[in-house]
Amino acid sequence: MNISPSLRRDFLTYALGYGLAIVLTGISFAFVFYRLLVPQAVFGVVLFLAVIQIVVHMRCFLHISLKQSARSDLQLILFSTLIIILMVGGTLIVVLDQNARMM
Amino acid sequence: MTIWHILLGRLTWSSLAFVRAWRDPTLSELIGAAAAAIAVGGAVVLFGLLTYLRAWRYLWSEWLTSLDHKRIGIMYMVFAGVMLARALIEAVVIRTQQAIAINNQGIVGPEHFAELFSTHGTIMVFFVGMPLLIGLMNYVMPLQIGSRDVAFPYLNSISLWLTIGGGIMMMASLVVGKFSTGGWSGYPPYTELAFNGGVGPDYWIWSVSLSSLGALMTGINFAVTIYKFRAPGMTWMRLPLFTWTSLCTSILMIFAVPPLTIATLMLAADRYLGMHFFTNDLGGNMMNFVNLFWLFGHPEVYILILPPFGVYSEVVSAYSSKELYGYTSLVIATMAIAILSFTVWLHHFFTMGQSAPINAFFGIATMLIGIPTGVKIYDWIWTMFWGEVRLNTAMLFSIGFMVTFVIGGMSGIILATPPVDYMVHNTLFLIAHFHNMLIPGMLYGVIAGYYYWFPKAFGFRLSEKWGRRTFFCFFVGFYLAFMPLYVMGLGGVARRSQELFDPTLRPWTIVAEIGALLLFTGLACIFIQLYVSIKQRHQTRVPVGDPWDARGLEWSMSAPPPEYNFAVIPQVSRRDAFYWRKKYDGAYRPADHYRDIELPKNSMCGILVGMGLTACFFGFVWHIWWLAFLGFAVAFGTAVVRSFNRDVNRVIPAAEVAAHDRRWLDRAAAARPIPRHLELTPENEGLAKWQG
Amino acid sequence: MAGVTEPELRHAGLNLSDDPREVREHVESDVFGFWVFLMSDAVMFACLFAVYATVRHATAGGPTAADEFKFHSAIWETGLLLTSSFTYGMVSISMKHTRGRLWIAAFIVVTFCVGAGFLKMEAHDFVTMFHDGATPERSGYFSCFFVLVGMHGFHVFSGLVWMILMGIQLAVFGPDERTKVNLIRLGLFWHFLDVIWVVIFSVVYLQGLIR
Amino acid sequence: MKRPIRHARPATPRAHSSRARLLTRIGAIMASLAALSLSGCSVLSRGFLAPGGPVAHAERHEFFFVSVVMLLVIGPVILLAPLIAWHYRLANTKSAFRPQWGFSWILEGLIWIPPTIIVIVLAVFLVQRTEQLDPYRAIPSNLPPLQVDVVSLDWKWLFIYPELHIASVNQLILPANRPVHMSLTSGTVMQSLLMPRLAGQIYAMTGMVTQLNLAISEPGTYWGENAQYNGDGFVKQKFQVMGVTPADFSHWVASVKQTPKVLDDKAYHNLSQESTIPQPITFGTVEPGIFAKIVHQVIPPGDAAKHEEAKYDG
Ligand code: HEA
Ligand code: HEA
Ligand code: CUA
Ligand SMILES: [Cu+2]
Repeated sequence: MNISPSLRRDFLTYALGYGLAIVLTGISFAFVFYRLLVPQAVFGVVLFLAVIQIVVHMRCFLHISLKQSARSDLQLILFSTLIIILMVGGTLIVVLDQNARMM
Repeated sequence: MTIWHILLGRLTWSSLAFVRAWRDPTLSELIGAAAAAIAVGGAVVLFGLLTYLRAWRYLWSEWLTSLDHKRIGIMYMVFAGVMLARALIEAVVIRTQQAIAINNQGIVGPEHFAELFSTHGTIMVFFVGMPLLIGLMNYVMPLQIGSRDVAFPYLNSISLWLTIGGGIMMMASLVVGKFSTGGWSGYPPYTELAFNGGVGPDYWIWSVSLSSLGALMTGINFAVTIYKFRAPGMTWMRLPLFTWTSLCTSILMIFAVPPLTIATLMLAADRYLGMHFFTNDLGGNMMNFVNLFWLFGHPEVYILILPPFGVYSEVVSAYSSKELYGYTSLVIATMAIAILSFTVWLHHFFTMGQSAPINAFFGIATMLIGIPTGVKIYDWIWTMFWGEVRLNTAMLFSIGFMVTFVIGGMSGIILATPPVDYMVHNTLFLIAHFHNMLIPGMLYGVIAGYYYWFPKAFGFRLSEKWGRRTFFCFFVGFYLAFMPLYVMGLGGVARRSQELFDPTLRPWTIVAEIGALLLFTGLACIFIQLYVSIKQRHQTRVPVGDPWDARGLEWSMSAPPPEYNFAVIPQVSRRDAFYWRKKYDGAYRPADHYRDIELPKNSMCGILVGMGLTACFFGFVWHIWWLAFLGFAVAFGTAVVRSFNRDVNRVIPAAEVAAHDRRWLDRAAAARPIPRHLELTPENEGLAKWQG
Repeated sequence: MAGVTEPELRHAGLNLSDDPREVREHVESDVFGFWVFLMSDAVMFACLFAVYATVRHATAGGPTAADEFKFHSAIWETGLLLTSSFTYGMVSISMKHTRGRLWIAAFIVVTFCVGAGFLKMEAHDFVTMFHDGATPERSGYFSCFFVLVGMHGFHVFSGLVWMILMGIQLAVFGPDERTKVNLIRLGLFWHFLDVIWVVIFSVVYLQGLIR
Repeated sequence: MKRPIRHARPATPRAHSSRARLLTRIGAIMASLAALSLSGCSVLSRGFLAPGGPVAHAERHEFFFVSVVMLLVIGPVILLAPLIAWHYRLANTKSAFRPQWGFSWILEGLIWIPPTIIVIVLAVFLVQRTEQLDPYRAIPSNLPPLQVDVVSLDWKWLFIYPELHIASVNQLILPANRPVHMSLTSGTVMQSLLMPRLAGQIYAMTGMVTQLNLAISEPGTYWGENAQYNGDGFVKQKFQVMGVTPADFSHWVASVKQTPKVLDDKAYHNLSQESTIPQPITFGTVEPGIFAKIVHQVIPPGDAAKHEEAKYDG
């Protein structure tokens, strides 16, 4: 079986993504399991690692890059992210505020 | 658990409107039964007529199974027309009730009245507004961007049939069972099992789900079409404005529908699986529903207004014989409205008790939308400036729109001020506001677009005389019907009131009633116009295809267009491509050479998937589980089987395309170019004279 | 058509360089359409997450997250899902580098098994929770938990069904253009579910277990 | 914590309330309401444009302010659109025709900048007014506010005066010129309290407490209603608000205290059945802490199953 350089490169991309994902997940779980910080800080770390991991998935598995290549996909994802931030952020602010004022 | 129960779920005799009216013959029930009779009778007559005319085969093979975006667009509009007739009659009954029921019961009982406003609102938004606009976009948008079809024709057909399925459910609720009484927004906990155990809220949940599923797929379809299927040279800043608004509407559909899906799903989970999302007890919280619903609901109203904005842009420019003023501004304003519309949803519940800074933030965000909206209106006004304005039906509606819409905008800004909203929220003032947006905004736009593109789609013009009558009814009727509602709202009259207790309201309700009847007459005029126009079609034919001396690519082909739209995909080098081509004599020229054209074959998969899911959801409503399962199996099975079908396209040989195109070119060469002031005469064969 | 350039076709697995330009453009728009769908789906999940965050304390005196979540099953489930994503990556690579349908099929089978393993573990979790009285009917909190995690599970299930179908199509048609497009779409879908899961284990499981 | 006490109500709960009975139940309130409005003669005098207290007064002020500003901007549109269309009509050969004209920086500035400035102005006022008229914000006064706990029921309003240990249904008597602080909850679906001439709306929701502040400037008769649709009796869920002098208020309180009725769990349970009531009811004694019990849903709420027979018989 002949293995071309581009095949090698593609394989490495996936392998890298897989490895990074496992490591990032591991760190997340370790922070919670060993209670490495105070609860809020732990949650902050978990969220931060989740964001990194999402980027890793996007890059290595979904092949989204900043290059001109996948541009319409990228635009789409960025726009969706904006909408999601608006919706989720707005909802949290609004409903949590309501809850606080009604209890 | 009897066999009947398994077979029919919770359907019983008394679910039938006729049986209810028989047992309890009050006026209200009789009206209900009459409506049911109209629905059933209409279906029977239609069925009989089609059988008598032996039209089934034609209908099936040319229309119902068609994947052609033009036919799908027309079917959307016909469907919306049917639903419109019902929702409009309901509106008239609502107004009549409020005119009569001052210190008495009026003609419909409380529960029936609640069904009326709920179905009226739901139908108008989901089964009139959206289908009308989706139909229009379906027909026009691919033509405008120089494409043979939408990106996913098969998906397009599924969307259509899902929407129609939702409409069928709405109609079914007239005959079997009752519809929800919770309004078009269906707020829990009122719509929870604890307070509404019947099938009403379930009808609402599932019919809205069908429609929103259809709208979501349409959004994806159109967005991809506009992104990827533009003719060469059709860059972003050369897109016609209607296409721009279609794009923004599609984006809104893609991102605004999911919150609705989630909200209805959760409500369904509460009702079917005993969960506690929005119940009063066990940690339910109805505020989440309200929040999710308006996360959808606000973008939804812009879904309804943006395409009409596109129509006005096209119509005003074409009939002012002039380039659109401020194209870039209009594009920016459209996008600004689309994005801002995701930041204002809270203005629908200023009175829910959140703190002042939050209310203030959303109030300001709402007002911001006024800026781009105003820009658009000014742009249309300046488009007429230095033009040659033909004051025909479409222009009358456009000018009527500008004048009236700003009044609704004014009441919108008033509502956006939280302290004032505390007073007029949930009153008739709000009702007046949004009808003031929807009727002069959306419906006038649809009528203008209908008048403008009708000759393109059918090859003959609509009657101008009846068009003007229609305009009169709609313009005067609107003011009479809804200005009184502003006044009553300021007087604290709550919306959704089945009975009023204050005789001083009577003059106002009577004026509003007259207005509603006038609007109803307006709709009648539309139908008469269609009838008259069909009868006179021999004098109004415009086969060459450019009756209005218009500017976009959609006018560069015969009327009606060939099924493949463009004999050769055009090369675009400027905005208003066809206008420049006419100017530099590039129009009506044969192509260098013609190629084979591949088009999707007709397919009955769309109708099967749509009707399958409809049956499934109908089973859910009535707890007829076998039907639900069967319906789902049909839908899913069809989709799977279709995915194994590799033979989905057919080819139109180049020779046929060439022959057809030549025939059209000969027709154009034989026609006499018509100057603008003669375009409403029988001389007009659809070839406009070049006049700058 | 809007200027499609060579590098735009770089999704691993797309290997249509010998096909005529129009075919490629079609494939491109097919895949883009699926992206749009995924983003719409992402918004739906986002709304679920938002609701979840607002009902976190609505346990109505019943069991809480900390009572019910198990660290180890969350870890294993995550591991399985990540692995399946990697093996699906191998499907894409085999397709791109024309390794033949056997390779493709083999990796699909592996992915299917790992994915099914994930579902089985999740189902097992749910069943134990039911036994503890942590049912969706118990409280607003658990309603939301089960709908949110269940929705992801349902997506995984759909992915598995889709894999079966693709397996059959591969056997019938081999890797022709439409099969390939669908395999690419399936890949996007599958990797996308990973992304959702990352948020689930962070926001639902880990947050519930932090103390 | 909410507890699992709400009984599921079976199918078609609200369907068949007897119309005849409802009709006879329009009752005294409606009649007096009608009479009142007749004397007021114009529709607008029913609403906040005829304010009866400082909150409504300020809201009216804001309404006029926004309306005038908006009239200034939409006025030109209403005039210009038909005028320009008419002037440049095809038949008018004297008007200039420039088909390729489509842009001008001056006009662009004119259509973007002034509206932006206007929105900024409106926004500044909006922030201030929203802050000042936050329903949770106490009305400035040197008198201590009167506390009223409000419970929305199907299809009536229960007003509890916790400090005075009395309660009334569908009738709200308040001392004029003294601030009132209301705490609202619902014993059923979500509802919205609106007293058009006094204060704007706020929702009342089960298990939650929202707040509303208001004051009545002058003794007089006002009215209130539920503005959020909640079923067959919705339109009947209106009540009279009376602003009275402090002396009259004490007098009224004393007379209510004479009435034998006690608002306890059982009485509340009866009250919370779906029904409309013909006349206001008063309770001379109120079990302490009953509002909290309602909020926390400790008292079983009304049971729609029996609502056919559910006449209020207290
Ligand atoms: C698109 C939306 C739409 C439209 C067009 C209308 C049209 C009308 N509506 Fe209504 N309405 C709603 C959406 C709409 N409505 C909603 C969402 C509610 C709230 C429901 C709730 O409370 O939950 C509501 C509620 C509502 C109420 C409030 C009841 C209450 O709460 O007290 C009333 C009362 O008068 C009313 C009246 C009318 C009347 C008289 C018309 C008429 O003016 C209609 C006039 C229009 C026409 C005659 C149509 C003309 C046809 C075309 C332009 C299409 C032509 C087609 C082709 C050319 C192909 N509507
Ligand atoms: C097509 C439909 C449509 C459109 C376009 C709009 C447009 C707007 N709407 Fe409306 N609205 C509805 C349909 C629509 N609405 C519906 C259906 C509901 C109620 C649903 C229900 O409860 O059942 C509703 C409810 C609603 C509310 C909630 C009220 C309540 O429940 O208490 C509010 C509050 O802010 C609001 C505001 C606005 C504003 C500010 C605009 C703006 O976009 C208007 C912008 C236009 C202008 C401002 C005029 C033109 C501009 C100029 C001439 C420039 C100068 C302007 C400035 C300087 C400001 N709307
Ligand atoms: Cu509703 Cu708090
Ligand atoms: Cu809105």
